[in-house]
Amino acid sequence: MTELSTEEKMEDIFSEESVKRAAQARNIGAELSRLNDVRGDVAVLVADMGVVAGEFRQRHPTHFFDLGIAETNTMSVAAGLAAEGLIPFTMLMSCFGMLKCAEQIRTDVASNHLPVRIVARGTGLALGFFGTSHHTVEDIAIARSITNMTVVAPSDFNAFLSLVESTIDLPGPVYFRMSSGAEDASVYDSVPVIERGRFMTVRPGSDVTVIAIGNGVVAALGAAEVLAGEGVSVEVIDAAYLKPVDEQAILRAAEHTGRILTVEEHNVIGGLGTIVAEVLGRHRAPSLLKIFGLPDEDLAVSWPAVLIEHYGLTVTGVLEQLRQLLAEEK
Amino acid sequence: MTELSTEEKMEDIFSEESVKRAAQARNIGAELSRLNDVRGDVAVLVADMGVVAGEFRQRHPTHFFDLGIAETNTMSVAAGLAAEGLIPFTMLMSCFGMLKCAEQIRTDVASNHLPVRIVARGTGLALGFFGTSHHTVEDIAIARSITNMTVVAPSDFNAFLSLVESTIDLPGPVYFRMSSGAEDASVYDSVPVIERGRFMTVRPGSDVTVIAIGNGVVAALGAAEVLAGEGVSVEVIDAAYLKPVDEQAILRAAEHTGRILTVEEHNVIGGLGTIVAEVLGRHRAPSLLKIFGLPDEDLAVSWPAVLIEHYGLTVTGVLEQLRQLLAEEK
Amino acid sequence: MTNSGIMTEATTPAGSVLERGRSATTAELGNRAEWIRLRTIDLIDQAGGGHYSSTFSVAELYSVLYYHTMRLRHSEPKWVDRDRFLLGKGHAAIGLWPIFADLGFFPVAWLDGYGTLGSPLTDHPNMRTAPGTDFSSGSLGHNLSVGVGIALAGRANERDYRTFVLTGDGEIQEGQVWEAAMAASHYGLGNLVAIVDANGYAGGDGSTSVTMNIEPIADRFSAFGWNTVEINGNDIEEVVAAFDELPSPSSKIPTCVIARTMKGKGVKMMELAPNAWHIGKLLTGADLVQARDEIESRIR
Amino acid sequence: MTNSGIMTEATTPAGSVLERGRSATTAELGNRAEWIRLRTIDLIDQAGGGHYSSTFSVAELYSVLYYHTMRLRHSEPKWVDRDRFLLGKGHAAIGLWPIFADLGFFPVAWLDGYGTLGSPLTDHPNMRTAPGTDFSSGSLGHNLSVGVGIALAGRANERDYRTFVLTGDGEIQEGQVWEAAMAASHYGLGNLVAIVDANGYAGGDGSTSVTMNIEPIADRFSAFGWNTVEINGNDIEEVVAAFDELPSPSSKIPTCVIARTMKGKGVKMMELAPNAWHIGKLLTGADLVQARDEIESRIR
Ligand SMILES: Cc1ncc(C[n+]2csc(CCOP(=O)(O)OP(=O)(O)O)c2C)c(N)n1
Ligand SMILES: Cc1ncc(C[n+]2csc(CCOP(=O)(O)OP(=O)(O)O)c2C)c(N)n1
Ligand SMILES: [Mg+2]
Ligand SMILES: [Mg+2]
Repeated sequence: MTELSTEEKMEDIFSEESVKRAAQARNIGAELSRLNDVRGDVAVLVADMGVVAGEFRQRHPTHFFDLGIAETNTMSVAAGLAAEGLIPFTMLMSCFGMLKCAEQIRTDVASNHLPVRIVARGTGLALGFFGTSHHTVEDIAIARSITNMTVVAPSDFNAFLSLVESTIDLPGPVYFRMSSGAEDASVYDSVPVIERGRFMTVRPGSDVTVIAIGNGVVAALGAAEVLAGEGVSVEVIDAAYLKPVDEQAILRAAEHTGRILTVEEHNVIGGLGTIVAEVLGRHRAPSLLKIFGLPDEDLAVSWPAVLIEHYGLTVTGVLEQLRQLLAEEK
Repeated sequence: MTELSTEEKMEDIFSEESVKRAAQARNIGAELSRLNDVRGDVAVLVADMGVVAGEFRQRHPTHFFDLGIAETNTMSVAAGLAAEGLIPFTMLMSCFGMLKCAEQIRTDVASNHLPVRIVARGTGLALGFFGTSHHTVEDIAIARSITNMTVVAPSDFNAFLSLVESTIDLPGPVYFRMSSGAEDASVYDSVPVIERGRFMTVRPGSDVTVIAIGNGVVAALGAAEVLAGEGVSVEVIDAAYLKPVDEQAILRAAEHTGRILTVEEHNVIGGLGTIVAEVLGRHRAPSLLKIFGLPDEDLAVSWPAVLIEHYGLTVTGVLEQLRQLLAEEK
Repeated sequence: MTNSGIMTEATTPAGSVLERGRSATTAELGNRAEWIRLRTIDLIDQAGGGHYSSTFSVAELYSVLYYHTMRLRHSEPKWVDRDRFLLGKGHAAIGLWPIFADLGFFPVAWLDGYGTLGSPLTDHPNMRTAPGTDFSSGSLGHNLSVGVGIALAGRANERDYRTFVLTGDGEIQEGQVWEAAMAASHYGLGNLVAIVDANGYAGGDGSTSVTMNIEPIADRFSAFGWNTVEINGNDIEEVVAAFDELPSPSSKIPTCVIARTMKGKGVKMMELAPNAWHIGKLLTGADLVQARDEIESRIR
Repeated sequence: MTNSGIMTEATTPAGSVLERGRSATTAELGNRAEWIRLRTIDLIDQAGGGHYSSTFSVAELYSVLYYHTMRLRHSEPKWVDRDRFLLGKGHAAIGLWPIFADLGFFPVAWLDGYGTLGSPLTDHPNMRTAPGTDFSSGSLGHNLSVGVGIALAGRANERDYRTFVLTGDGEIQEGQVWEAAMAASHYGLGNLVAIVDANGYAGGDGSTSVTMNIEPIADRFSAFGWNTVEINGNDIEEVVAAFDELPSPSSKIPTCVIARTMKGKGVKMMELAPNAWHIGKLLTGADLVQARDEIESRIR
């Protein structure tokens, strides 16, 4: 394992580094500020730690609400704001978002088709230094089981921008599953067009398909590059939409390469792997399938980068999974 | 649709009828009382509406706790009791169980491997008269995504007894997904032996397999009987264990009949259908598969019996699904 | 039944503004409360189930709010300047449906479908199907939070509507209520009014002092930064006075009206066994006649 | 570093009972508190991150609880009659690890692994891995509920242990805390003690009076049926007195100790900017030296 410097370790979402990044142009608060300049109906809610809202706080104080360490209230307050015509973005630590507020989200927000946006920062292992309580590895399972919910997983900031803007007028709620990379990785050079319910093919290929979300997309692209050097052609798909899901893209991959690897920072039960397996199963579309994510067991606790290495959600890790999958007999 | 009498309509879990049933021997409170007579370490917790605990309240007052209308507290209090060596059974209205307390269940109970038993009464549409807030159609999705959780779905009271007793010494938590039938349907003549992680074949058959939970098992048995009269042999499987799940049974059905119908009172996303599809997909086990459950859309509100008919989770409804499945080409 | 003897908005022209504090006699408002009880009995009978005792405790509150206190516009349930009303204890919605029909929020004929599949009017209120419902409820403890959101939106949108949230007294056992209470005073929401229906019982078979104590309610809200007023919530005059004296919506402290009521008020057998009548029992035969007689005898 | 000048249990024979209210001088307990601060700095430095200011505000509380107030048994962290301690504000667990090692709950050498993958000692405490941890935490607001369960179990199992739960003052913004508070007084849990670390700040960059007001804390707990005591939580003598005067565990009213503290107490630069030091900053270079010097200078 690579030895990390203190600075690298500290690059979690609360670090000074991150706050500095947040002071720059390309950050969520700035984007939402711009959006509200144009629309006037955007609100931002936080549950303590208002710094995550960046400049929105200062620029739009009448539309910014810190509800303190009270996540369920925050979600229901957002529902009330939405009922009055606002588009509230709740910016929560992901571990206290979907899991802690599942009922408020279902009952107050989703059942009423209200346009609350849930921006869940630090999903997967990104807050893993703090302890098991801070892992967020069940949220996709919950979110997709809730009727009327749109579930998206931006793999970089450009994808996030695209998804915020393309869903802004959607009458129902949207769950943004933010990996740490959603704020600083680089998958798209510019803001892509992501159609509702569509995956994005970020690298064409013909021997094997990786369907990934979040940080997994970058890892997959790296692995694909390595394998390209060995003459293996890897297709990489960014599963930006988890609900509605792109069934056609999955079936196409099954048909096209017949070897699918899914990569996600979520429990292997209930997330992207489950979705892909389910689509294959429902459509009698036999394909080799390897589900790679976090094991359904007590997860380790450490700095995010250490955990990502530990669980192999890296270029090397994905590469190894791909080699295994390529070695399997069709 | 059958016209229901007022008495029939009122047979929900709060009705006088139900309270009367609860006063009889074969009810949860009485069973837990008996269990505590023997063990002394059983506790029962409710969040208001203590009547559901039946005679346990009177017989074991030092081990009975009403925490008022405060479900999250109830769950964490149970965790505290469990940490001190008790086996707490939380008896909650299902809609305020897994969904409302997901975080407390994951963080306080499951991550700590504590033996809390969550008896979720009135899952699916059973409380549907009260409104959309009272439907419980996401709970399996949530429960199975939580590490260390055992998830069972008793199809009748004998199955419930079997599952309570066989899991009583399990160190981790158990989620009992109680359909209304779990308290009064009749699938097993006596208390069956249900091994951990095993489905139960309740009717052998060779043309088509129904894998069902809860009330779906009774409906499937009825439909199988009708089809038997037409010379069609229907296998009926009671998916009593949802986690760990009986992969072998699913793969066997795929191989054996190659036509599988799943029946559940849960969103078609994330529940039994998802589990079965996922297993087939993961194992490249192509089988015809029809997932029958509650549509992923705003659900209707009415008396449970009316809703069950409306959504076809009846003998007639399952029969129709089976006929469609039988008509499909392999 | 007819509405004779009971004031009604049924003949008010659609679109008229029903002003705050509009005139209504105590007798008229009292009759209206009894009418709510009678219509509740009718609708429960029709549907085959519902919460009598929880609705009876708030009949006077409903009457005063909708026929005297709140600013509304006839037939325009979504009028942007209306005062908002959220029913935290949504299981008492059945008493609102006849009122909403009377106020022209939907056709009276809709009441005939109550209890049937597809009816827009349900046991707990659904804002998407039942016009006049300012927010859905069903899970106790959410609506004060939602009310905070609606009141905050009032401030952000510079509108002077009031937001009323009626909670049960069992409902305030939910911690989310206290998160909301904390936020309301923190944000200075003088445009928010919580009404606690303090009928002394939740769903358990003992009073809340036995199942989970909630007293002293006034001290709890006041420690959380609220003005509190304690009244007999089944006394029209006290209810009218309490709402007439509410501070201006532009003021900075939210108000909690603790309405001491009887669960099952107005029907002796229910007053005596409020929780046997919480859910699961139906008035039939002689009991039904007796209950209706008792209520009708009070109409002046 | 060594423990010179600081009382220690390291030489106490394993299995000895450490009685409630055992003798310790103010100086000894004060030194212990400073030692906790120093060891916290060491461990954060070692791991590369952690919550200084949240730990510093409770150093005196930790010292008094573990070296004077609580009944414990050396080297037997699971002794059934021990007083329980739950750290609701689990992000201050780093200050407990040196104490637990000193009490023989695990080998001192375990501290060397703090911050590395697989270490049983983590930023928030995990009861399954770190002996001495009576319950895990991480999600603010849960532990008072868990403490209610543990206290109820004490009653059911007829044991006279006390259960202490230390919460943050931001933590009590969570509604679940109030559900637990309500239940504790309802069930007459005189064996339960809540300690609120009232350091005036949560994780936001303003004080809680700006981000989400929680005052008056004492009135809130007292309206929820608790005894309350308000002390300077960084003053050893006041802390000792408050805990010495706790009512008997068999009494019927839970006690809330509101400990007024400074977030970052003991290191000036943190006292002045408590929230810049909540998470995300590391002491390095001259700052590190300065901080250690300040703390060491107070050891008597
Ligand atoms: C979160 C939640 N838990 C439980 C219930 C079930 N329930 C419906 S009514 C009721 C009792 C409510 O008591 P209270 O708030 O005092 O209202 P009342 O009927 O006395 O007016 C309960 C527990 C619910 N609707 N929501
Ligand atoms: C439920 C929950 N929400 C948010 C957080 C993130 N968080 C960690 S510490 C903290 C601030 C805590 O403030 P306080 O309780 O006053 O403790 P202090 O650090 O001041 O001692 C927050 C919001 C959390 N751990 N749990
Ligand atoms: Mg009540
Ligand atoms: Mg604090």
